[in-house]
Amino acid sequence: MIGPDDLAALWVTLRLALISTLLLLLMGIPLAWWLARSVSRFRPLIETLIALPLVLPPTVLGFYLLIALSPSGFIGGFWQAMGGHGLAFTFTGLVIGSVLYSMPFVVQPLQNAFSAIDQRTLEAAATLRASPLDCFFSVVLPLARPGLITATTLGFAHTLGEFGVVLMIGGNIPGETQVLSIAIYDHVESLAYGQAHLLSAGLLIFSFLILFLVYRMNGTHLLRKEGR
Amino acid sequence: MIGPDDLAALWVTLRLALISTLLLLLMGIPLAWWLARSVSRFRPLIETLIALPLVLPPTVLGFYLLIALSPSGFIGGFWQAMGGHGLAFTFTGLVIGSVLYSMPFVVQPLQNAFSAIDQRTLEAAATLRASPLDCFFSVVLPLARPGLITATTLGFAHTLGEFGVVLMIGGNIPGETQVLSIAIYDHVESLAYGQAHLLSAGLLIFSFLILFLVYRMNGTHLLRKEGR
Amino acid sequence: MNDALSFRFRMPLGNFTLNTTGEIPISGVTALFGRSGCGKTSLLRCFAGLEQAGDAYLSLAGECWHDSEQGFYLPPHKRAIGYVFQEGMLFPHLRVRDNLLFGYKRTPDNQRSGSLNQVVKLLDIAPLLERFPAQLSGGEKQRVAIGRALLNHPRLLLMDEPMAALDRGHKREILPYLERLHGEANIPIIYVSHDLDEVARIADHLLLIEHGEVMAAGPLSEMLARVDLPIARNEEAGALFDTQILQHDENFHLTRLGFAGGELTVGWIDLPVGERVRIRIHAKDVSLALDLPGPTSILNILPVTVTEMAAHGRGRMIVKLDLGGIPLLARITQKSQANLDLKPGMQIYAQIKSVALSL
Amino acid sequence: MNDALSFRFRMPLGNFTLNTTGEIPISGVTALFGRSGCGKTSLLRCFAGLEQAGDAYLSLAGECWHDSEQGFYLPPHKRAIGYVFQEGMLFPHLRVRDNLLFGYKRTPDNQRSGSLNQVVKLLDIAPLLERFPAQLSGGEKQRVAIGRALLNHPRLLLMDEPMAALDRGHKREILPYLERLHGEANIPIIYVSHDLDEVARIADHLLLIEHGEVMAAGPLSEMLARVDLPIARNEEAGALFDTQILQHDENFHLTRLGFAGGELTVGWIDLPVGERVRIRIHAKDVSLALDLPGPTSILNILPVTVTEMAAHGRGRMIVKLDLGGIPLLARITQKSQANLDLKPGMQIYAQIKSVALSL
Amino acid sequence: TASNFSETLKLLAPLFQQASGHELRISAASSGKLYAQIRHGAPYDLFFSADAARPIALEQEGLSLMGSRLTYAVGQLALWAPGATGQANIKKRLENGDFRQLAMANPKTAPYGLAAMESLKTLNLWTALSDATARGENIGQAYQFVATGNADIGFVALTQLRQAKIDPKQYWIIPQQFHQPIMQQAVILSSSSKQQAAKAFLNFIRTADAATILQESGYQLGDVSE
Ligand SMILES: Nc1ncnc2c1ncn2[C@@H]1O[C@H](COP(=O)(O)OP(=O)(O)OP(=O)(O)O)[C@@H](O)[C@H]1O
Ligand SMILES: Nc1ncnc2c1ncn2[C@@H]1O[C@H](COP(=O)(O)OP(=O)(O)OP(=O)(O)O)[C@@H](O)[C@H]1O
Ligand SMILES: [Mg+2]
Ligand SMILES: [Mg+2]
Repeated sequence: MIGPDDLAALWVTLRLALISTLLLLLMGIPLAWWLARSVSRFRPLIETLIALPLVLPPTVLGFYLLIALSPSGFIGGFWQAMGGHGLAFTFTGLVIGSVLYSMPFVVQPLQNAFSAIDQRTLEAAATLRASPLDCFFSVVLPLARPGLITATTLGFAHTLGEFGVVLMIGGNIPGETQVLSIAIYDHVESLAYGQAHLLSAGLLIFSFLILFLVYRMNGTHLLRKEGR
Repeated sequence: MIGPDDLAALWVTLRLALISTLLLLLMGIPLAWWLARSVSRFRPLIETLIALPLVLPPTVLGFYLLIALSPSGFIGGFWQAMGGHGLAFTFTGLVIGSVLYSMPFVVQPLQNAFSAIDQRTLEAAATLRASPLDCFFSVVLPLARPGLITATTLGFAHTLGEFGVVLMIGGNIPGETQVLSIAIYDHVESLAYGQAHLLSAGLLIFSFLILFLVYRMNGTHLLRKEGR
Repeated sequence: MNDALSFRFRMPLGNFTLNTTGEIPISGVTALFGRSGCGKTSLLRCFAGLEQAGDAYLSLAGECWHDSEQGFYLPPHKRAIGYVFQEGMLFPHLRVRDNLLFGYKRTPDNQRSGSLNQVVKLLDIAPLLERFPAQLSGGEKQRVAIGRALLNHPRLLLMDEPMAALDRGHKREILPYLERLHGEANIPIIYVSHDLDEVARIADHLLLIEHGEVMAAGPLSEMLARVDLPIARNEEAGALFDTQILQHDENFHLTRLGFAGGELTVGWIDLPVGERVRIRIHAKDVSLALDLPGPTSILNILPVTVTEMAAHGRGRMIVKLDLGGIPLLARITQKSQANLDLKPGMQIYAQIKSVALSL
Repeated sequence: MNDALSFRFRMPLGNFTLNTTGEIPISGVTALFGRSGCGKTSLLRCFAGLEQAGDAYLSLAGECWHDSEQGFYLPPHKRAIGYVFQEGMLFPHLRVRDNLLFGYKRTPDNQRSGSLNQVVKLLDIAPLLERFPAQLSGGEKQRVAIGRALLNHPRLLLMDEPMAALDRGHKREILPYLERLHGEANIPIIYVSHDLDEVARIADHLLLIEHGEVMAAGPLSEMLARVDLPIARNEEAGALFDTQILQHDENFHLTRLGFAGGELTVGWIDLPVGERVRIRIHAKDVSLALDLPGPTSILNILPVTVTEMAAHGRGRMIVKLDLGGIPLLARITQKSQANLDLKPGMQIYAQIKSVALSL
Repeated sequence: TASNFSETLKLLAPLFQQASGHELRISAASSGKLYAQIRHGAPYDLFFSADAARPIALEQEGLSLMGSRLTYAVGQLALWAPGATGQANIKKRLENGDFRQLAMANPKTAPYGLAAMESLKTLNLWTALSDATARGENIGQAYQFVATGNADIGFVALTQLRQAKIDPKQYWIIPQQFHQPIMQQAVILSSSSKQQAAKAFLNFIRTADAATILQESGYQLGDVSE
């Protein structure tokens, strides 16, 4: 009942979710840190811009992204000038779309977690020979752990379920840009409810297990910190 | 160029976003508080269940919700037994769908913010005659302010942009369940790009202003707390 | 007992177990004294109702606050206590003013006594009212925390090292206020401190804690005069006297005090003649002489009888003296004891430097 | 100067401005002393490089750390300092062991000196190693914070009231270690404390701060002997003596010390004969007599000459005495001064209770 | 109504209102969604599907009024290549693979996609191209792929090209015999409370006025006898 296209879609989905989450964290962590510590007048502006993609329907966002990614568009033009080929209908394009759309879910929890860290704890680390970078990895990130986990799960889950943008800029090409969410959607649209149920159940169980494990681990950590 | 249907959609959207955000906060705040303070074995389970709707494509989630909301479904049946009419294709149904889908964006930032509050600060409030409820409003919520703002903006923005679920369970009925995101989508679909651009721009500017104001206010607050 | 805080707690805290039973008279200041980690904060938390686990019984003046056997537990916010936390615990989102008024606003009108202005003046924090806690120095935070607890109009004041970050100047202003507080408003105060000097100044009652257990308890004067307790070895060991003001010498700024065992001349005490005051004489400030000495700067030289002697490490000893029925302690070296050939029953003179008398 | 920490800071902090210039010798312990809110913590933060705003200059032994005119600023993590924060500031996500080792791990091998075990033993924190900071008592946190700073193998140790939450027992163990630390490893220590007694025990140098400015600075002995400073009014005012151990009396557990002005007998000092030790005599422990007294428990009675007298409030006065060229302070009442008719130049006897000598 | 018909429907609505006095409210979504909604009790009266399969399914499930099903229009597929200068040229480009990206609707979910696939099969190009085509969820997305320049050639609906007033030189109308006819059928739902009005509208669709609009929009007329 599950066809090879479905398996290919699963594979594309996992790759997309992993790569996007990784990129989201790589870009979101420094951005959130800057936002949490900055006193710049531009901070609220940038916070707003990050949250803005959220308010557009994904398909519409996808539509505008499609315009931007096209060879005459803002991003696509730049990409081609850099020697790239097309961006729309490629895996790379998908990643760009997912990252843009999921960014607020990653940046905001991280920013809150970073803001909550007492400046003096970082000063203590500095007096103990930790350079700012060292301090970031040995103090800031561990202290921001709950925020980091929220950011990762929201980013990951949202990329898994993301659909409107991906459908629009991905072009649903099997093995390349067809992700699981689209495959399920196709099954629903073409009245193949049985397959849709099966894939959905699979996705749900898989996600359930991952999320459950993450939350379990996080829980024990919180308890240890609580003290009395 | 903007038709009466568009205005109706705008109105439905605003109502939906406001009501959903309100409900999200009303339900999310106690839930997040419980999750932040509980040592129950069920906590990770519930955290997982809340995040789970995220991983399904919105339309597919909408499809399952449709099944659940229909008179023979789980929620719809209960609703009818309680004397309600239909849920699917009504504004009420939309609200239910939006709330379910946006819940993780509201609960997780709140939960993180609540967890970060030092238990001893609450104890101090208790020794100062504040009942647990009083303490919650006078200490917990103000201290969780950044998390509260993140929860509200993510919840609000996501409801504004939400689309797949709404289209599926709402049925795109003008004046009743057609929201702005669907209206824009329709315009794009029917090649009325001009109208789509106009509505999108309006939505973006409106959201930009709201978000910017919120982030500006939040920013000054953070600065005050920082000290040196 | 009806005029006491009676308690029994048996609570596990990690490896540590609090296992205490006792009674604290509700009139006056009771000091909790003991080494770091002995369980002082834990006991205070039990009084406040912040610890619930384990076996617990607590009643204030006959009114039950906690009885785990009966399943009764009065939550902290209904206890009308004032708690000064060891680590401040100000509300970071509120200005100093609102921190101070937090409990005040929640106190029924008819229970309010002190006013904001009064407390602000006492604690010298007027310039800080509009600041946030993050903008205060360590000692300033501590003073605000004290003020917040005072303005809660407590029936029981629990203070966990409230003066640890304060200089002597501020201490000297706050301590008499606390004394008056328990005196006038009859608010029992339980006071954790490492500083025996501070304890001796304001405490009436002492609870010695060791490894989570009450090792000894009793009126401060008795406890300080006991030569068998570890505090006797302390620099601050000494005797307490309840005296009455007899006369003021305005020329030399001195005050003459009378007590059962005789008279003492001390630095000026700003109270009317006839008032009762309690003074303390450190054992280390008392020297002994066999004969009445010649001209000396020491104003107080009193005839005493040696009653008891206890050597304790490092060549020192504590001599307990009888001063007309009242015990007085002197710390001398073992060599001096040998030189003077001191023995219980001997009639000698105790020389007390008047300025060493502490109020 | 090449063997000093030279500084100049002019920094605004809210309404408050730190405006200090000075030099601190890098050999020994320098105490920062002043009322709550006077700017002690702020100054310490400037030394650590935690404040950057405003006009600043700082150099340690000729090596520049901060010079805002030249635009030079060495960040804290490159300064190799140890900082004990007033409020602990342990890392909440790390166990005590990892808190202690945080700086240790980041120290180049060849700069490491003390070991974890040594510090753990000194601070009596062995049972706490596997706990998280939230599971410690107030004093335990403070001890871990001290240990963490010591294990950073600092070139400069900055301590902000490190002992405020510690009982005398623990203080008595830690203070000598700090003394040895600066003695052996030649690590300069800057020490904020409200407790003049504690300061007098370990400090060599004193910086008096008032309203953000250095009000007076100098060697501790000079500062304590000055009758014009507010500390003279303090209970702890007194004189410092550098002495040498002459002889031990094992019977009575006493030690005889020699100095330029004569000899003193004090409680046993556990150091070999010939060692130099510094002792301190509180002004309040010195009484004066016109004639050599008869048999008394006071072991040290020395002939002195009155050199200076200053009355200060409340009927008291400070008398400065010359003891063979060395200044000694005595606090007496104005009445005693009148009784004895004391005048500069008079030859009298100072009675010092040996047990009141503090090491 | 299926999204791709909603624009035409909007042209028809005022005429129908004038003629009958009934007001039309249009709810547009993909046929698959509408079908799922109808099965779960959507309060619609008429269902204009973009295919025949779903109306037939509804009829079999007894959710539509027996005998109400009719083919209201037959869609026409076109291959659009912006910038092209003639139909022959466009066909050649397709056969030679002279394009970067070909767009079409998803054959699984959209009737136009199915028709595009069948046409490619007819031209013996399907095996070569099937993995390289960008597929829109529906014909609307296929159009957007081309319109935004991300695909330089694509199968779209003639109605869209007409509506956007695209120069006829830029597209090639695919001959009807290349694929099964794109029968767009409508049914009256049995749950409808306004069946009279619904019938009136289906009758209106067959009038000459309506037929003109349908043809101008790019549809062929349905085989009324069916
Ligand atoms: N962020 C700030 N905003 C405004 N004023 C501040 C700020 N931080 C400190 N101050 C003020 O600066 C002064 C000096 O503070 P500092 O912490 O150096 O005092 P301190 O001498 O260490 O006092 P304590 O003994 O109470 O710890 C205080 O009066 C304090 O109120
Ligand atoms: N959450 C916890 N887990 C394990 N042990 C704990 C916990 N909290 C406190 N303890 C231990 O309980 C003992 C008593 O702690 P408490 O805070 O009552 O001490 P204290 O007498 O107030 O000490 P201090 O004078 O240092 O503040 C300490 O040995 C401490 O290590
Ligand atoms: Mg404690
Ligand atoms: Mg300070």
